[in-house]
Amino acid sequence: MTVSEKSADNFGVVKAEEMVLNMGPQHPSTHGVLRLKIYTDGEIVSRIEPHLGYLHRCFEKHCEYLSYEQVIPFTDRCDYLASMANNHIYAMAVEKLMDLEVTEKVEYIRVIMVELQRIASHLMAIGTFGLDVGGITPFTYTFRDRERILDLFEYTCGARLLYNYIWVGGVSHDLPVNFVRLATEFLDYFEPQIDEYNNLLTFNKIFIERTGDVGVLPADVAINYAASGPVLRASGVKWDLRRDDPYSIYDRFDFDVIVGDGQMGTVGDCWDRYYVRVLEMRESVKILRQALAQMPTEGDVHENLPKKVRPPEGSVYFRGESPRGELGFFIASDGKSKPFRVKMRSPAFCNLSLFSEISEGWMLSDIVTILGSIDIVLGETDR
Amino acid sequence: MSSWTDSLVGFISGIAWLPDMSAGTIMVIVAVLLGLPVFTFMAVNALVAVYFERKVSAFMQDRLGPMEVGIFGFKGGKKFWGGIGQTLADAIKLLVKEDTIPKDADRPLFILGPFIIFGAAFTAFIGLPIGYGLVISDFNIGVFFISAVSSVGVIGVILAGWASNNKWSLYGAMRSAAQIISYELPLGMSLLLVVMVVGSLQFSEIVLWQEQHRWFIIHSPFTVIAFFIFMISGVAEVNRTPFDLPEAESELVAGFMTEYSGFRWALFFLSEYANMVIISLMTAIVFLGGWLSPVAGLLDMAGVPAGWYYLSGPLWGIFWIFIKVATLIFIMMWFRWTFPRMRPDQLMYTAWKVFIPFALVNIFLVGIWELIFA
Amino acid sequence: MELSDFRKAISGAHPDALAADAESQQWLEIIPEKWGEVALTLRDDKALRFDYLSCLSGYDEGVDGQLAVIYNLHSMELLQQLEIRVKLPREGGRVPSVAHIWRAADWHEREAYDMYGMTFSGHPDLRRMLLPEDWVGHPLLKDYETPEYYRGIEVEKDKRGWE
Amino acid sequence: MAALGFNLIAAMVIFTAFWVVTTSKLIHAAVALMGTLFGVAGLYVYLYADFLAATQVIIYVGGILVLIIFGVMLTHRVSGIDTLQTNMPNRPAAAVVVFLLFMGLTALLFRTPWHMADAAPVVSTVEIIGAALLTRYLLHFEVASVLLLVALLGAAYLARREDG
Repeated sequence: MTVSEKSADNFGVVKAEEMVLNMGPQHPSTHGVLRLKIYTDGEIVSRIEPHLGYLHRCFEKHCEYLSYEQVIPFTDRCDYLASMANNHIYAMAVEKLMDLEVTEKVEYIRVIMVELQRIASHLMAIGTFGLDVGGITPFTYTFRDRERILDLFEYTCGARLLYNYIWVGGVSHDLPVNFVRLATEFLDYFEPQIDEYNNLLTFNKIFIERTGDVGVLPADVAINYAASGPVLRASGVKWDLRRDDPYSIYDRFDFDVIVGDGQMGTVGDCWDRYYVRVLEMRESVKILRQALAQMPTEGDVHENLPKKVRPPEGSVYFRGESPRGELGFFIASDGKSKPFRVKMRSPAFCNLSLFSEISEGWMLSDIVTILGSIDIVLGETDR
Repeated sequence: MSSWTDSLVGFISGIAWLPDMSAGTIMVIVAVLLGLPVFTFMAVNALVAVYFERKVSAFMQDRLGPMEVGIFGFKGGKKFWGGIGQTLADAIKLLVKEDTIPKDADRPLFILGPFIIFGAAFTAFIGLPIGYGLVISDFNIGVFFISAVSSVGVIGVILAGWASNNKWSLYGAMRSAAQIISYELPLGMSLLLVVMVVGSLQFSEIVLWQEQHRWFIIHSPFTVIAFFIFMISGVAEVNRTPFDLPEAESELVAGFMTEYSGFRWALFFLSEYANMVIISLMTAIVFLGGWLSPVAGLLDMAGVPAGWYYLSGPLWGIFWIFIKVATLIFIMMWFRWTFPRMRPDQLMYTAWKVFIPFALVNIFLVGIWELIFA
Repeated sequence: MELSDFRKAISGAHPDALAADAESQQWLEIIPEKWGEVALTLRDDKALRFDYLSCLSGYDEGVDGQLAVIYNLHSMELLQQLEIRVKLPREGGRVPSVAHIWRAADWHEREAYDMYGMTFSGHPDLRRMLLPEDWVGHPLLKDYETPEYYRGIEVEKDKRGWE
Repeated sequence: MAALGFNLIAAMVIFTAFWVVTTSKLIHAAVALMGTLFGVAGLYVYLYADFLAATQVIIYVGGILVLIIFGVMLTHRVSGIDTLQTNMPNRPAAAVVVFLLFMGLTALLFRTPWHMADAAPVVSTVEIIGAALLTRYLLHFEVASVLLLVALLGAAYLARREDG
């Protein structure tokens, strides 16, 4: 190579080179072990390629070797921030396959647990979202309150994160004494706290500048990508499986479905996705108050537990609203004691698939914001 | 105006039993004698400020902060003083930690980077007074000197980021360069307005003017704006939240210091806290009356005879200036623990489209104000 | 609309798309060659409007059976649901990709390919989704044998407490 | 001792300047340039031109050098630290120019009548510089500012041209 060729190599094409950044698998803001291959032009991101699978634990293969009840602890570990919801929906899917009814009290206990779990999960989501845009204090605030919910769970079933609480046909323990009082106390304490988060983070000018109008997800794109949960609702689609496809006893409660209204920018921006979660916590509190008031005190939670979980041949696709969106279980049975096929339709998996679509053209800082607003749990996307 | 350098030079050349020395030799001795306390001050400042920051953040976040490590058996219990030895332990840890240099890093520049940053912060202390004559050297271009010296630090940041051969570091370095250059302008312009009124670049002159007239923050409505511009730009200059983009941990891992460890990392840390003190000292001197007592001024206004209070002597001066500095540093910490971080383009927008036009108009308006009222 | 109505609607638009399936089944079986067209009809037909692909699962009927892809569709407009199955042979099975119709199918199809090895023709970027790119075999097949080694590391076969 | 300090600074200026032109890494050249600029600032201090020295640091080190390093970083691949010296083909021409320049400067050095200051140095140079800039050299000062404005506009035009 001659000198002039070399210099042409160096100076011939004076053009900003595309830089490839490897964000993750170990990075503070990928919420786990997600690897993003980011093609950048300066600070502007031109393309993103997510690489999944760093937390793949063969959930679906394991299910083929386990009996139906043994799968429940594995569902815990999928979305480990909303284990109750996973338990609940899996148990209901198997119950539907078996045509099994559960008692009224069990239904109420399940709804109470799942709604508490929804609050806990949303607290985590908004706290870490604050962390993603650079505010550290909201995170500690939300964790302080999430801790109290975990205390309630611990009081109920002994576990704080992975509960294995909701079983096929019932729940593992009855509610402990005083649970209703403690839960009510928590709700009374918690509701004013939401205003505190709003003061600290939601209506902060810098926060609005960082999240409003950023990463806008139009409703049709959201539906085409099968987005669900707060991500879909923030785009203005009034769709909540608890109301629109009621399962369990959700049709007995009075609550609103929160949709994004573009208060701080465009409908479907990061701020909307964040704020939908904040308001949903209020709705969960509403449901919880009704459920705690209506719940029958008498009854055995183990009454309907089947001796042996052996559903008849057939298959079922059952879906429910986990904190992250539509969590579905496709279960096929061949009449034996182990499921023939379990497929978990995880909401975060679908929500993450639209991430590169809405984040192209934004700056590197916004990538972190958008990823945080989608609120993924890698245990669930990778299974 | 006397300074520590002048007095020490006078003192050393006055000692009879010493052999005759040239002025240069004496200057070297004096430089060492004065440099050591500055270095000690920076180190101690970082220790105290880090502890303070942890406790402040813990207080704001409804938790306790460091509680376990004590000094000489004193742990402080569950009070504010709990875990008093934590930062000392951290400092020792940093000093004995393995110092890694990445294989593909540009070794000389990688080593040089933190020293440039530290050197810039260190040198700035030469010109900063904490009282009448309580200064290492009272330059007649003091304000200008500090601006000049602090503009050098950015080179260290860029070098550190570039030499690490890490893309996150490079991003941090580029952001930092753009940020610091941008915010130097509003910072300088806000100072300019004070310089214009006083007619001197000397810190002691500026304080003297404030003693004879009034503090600059209440000089005119425009200086209030200038104070805020200066304060916020100062926060941006020292790379603290909401302007901590060069080291944004949620985006760039740790920005330009990602690859650093041990002592070199500690140098970054020392400089960051030293820079906080420098900016706060400058703000206090230029806008908040330096070592002047706020109480004395208030009592004066209330008509209390001067003999009734003893709150404005030289020692009180040191007390007052440190109270002001501590308050300003606390405000910076307050920012950090409550605000989210800005985005690079918003940062540039704030500097170029908000602060600089305001600062320019400010200079003009203060000029008119002076023409009318002075 | 009921399942029988869906069946009528599809057989009206695409006469030979439906595989012969029993009336008792809760799903419609489409033959693979026709699936691309049927999917378009399902999304665009005024009476169907299945705009939301809830779930896409790969499925293996067993060593003697066939592979299948199961689509759980949902319509946001008309609030109706439908399950579609497309069966294909175990070896060299091909099924048209629907990633351009429902973008949600993109990752799901990659996952199904990853786990079952069927090819989705027309998929923009058919790579492994969850497993490493150099993994051998498709683990959710019923005749899958766990490899002895992966990159020279022994794969653990200890199944105590499992069976 | 004063002479020793001066000699040290002068040596630093020459050494770093030499480094600037001989190193094959652009970024090292930029860092060496920092040493040169600092050294020159130090020489100004010896001339009792403290304001000028601070200006030298704030403008050349804090401004122009940062931009140079910035430019080097932006136009080159990050992965490769080594950058290539590209002015090799111009060596003979450069040698002629450098020789002529050297001769000219040497001639200048010997022809200048150097004065030793006999009066005490001026305490504050700020006022003198300010007054000179706004009276005697006002035209030059204004022309320079117009030039800078034109440069600024040109840069903005070049930067925005791609957007159309």
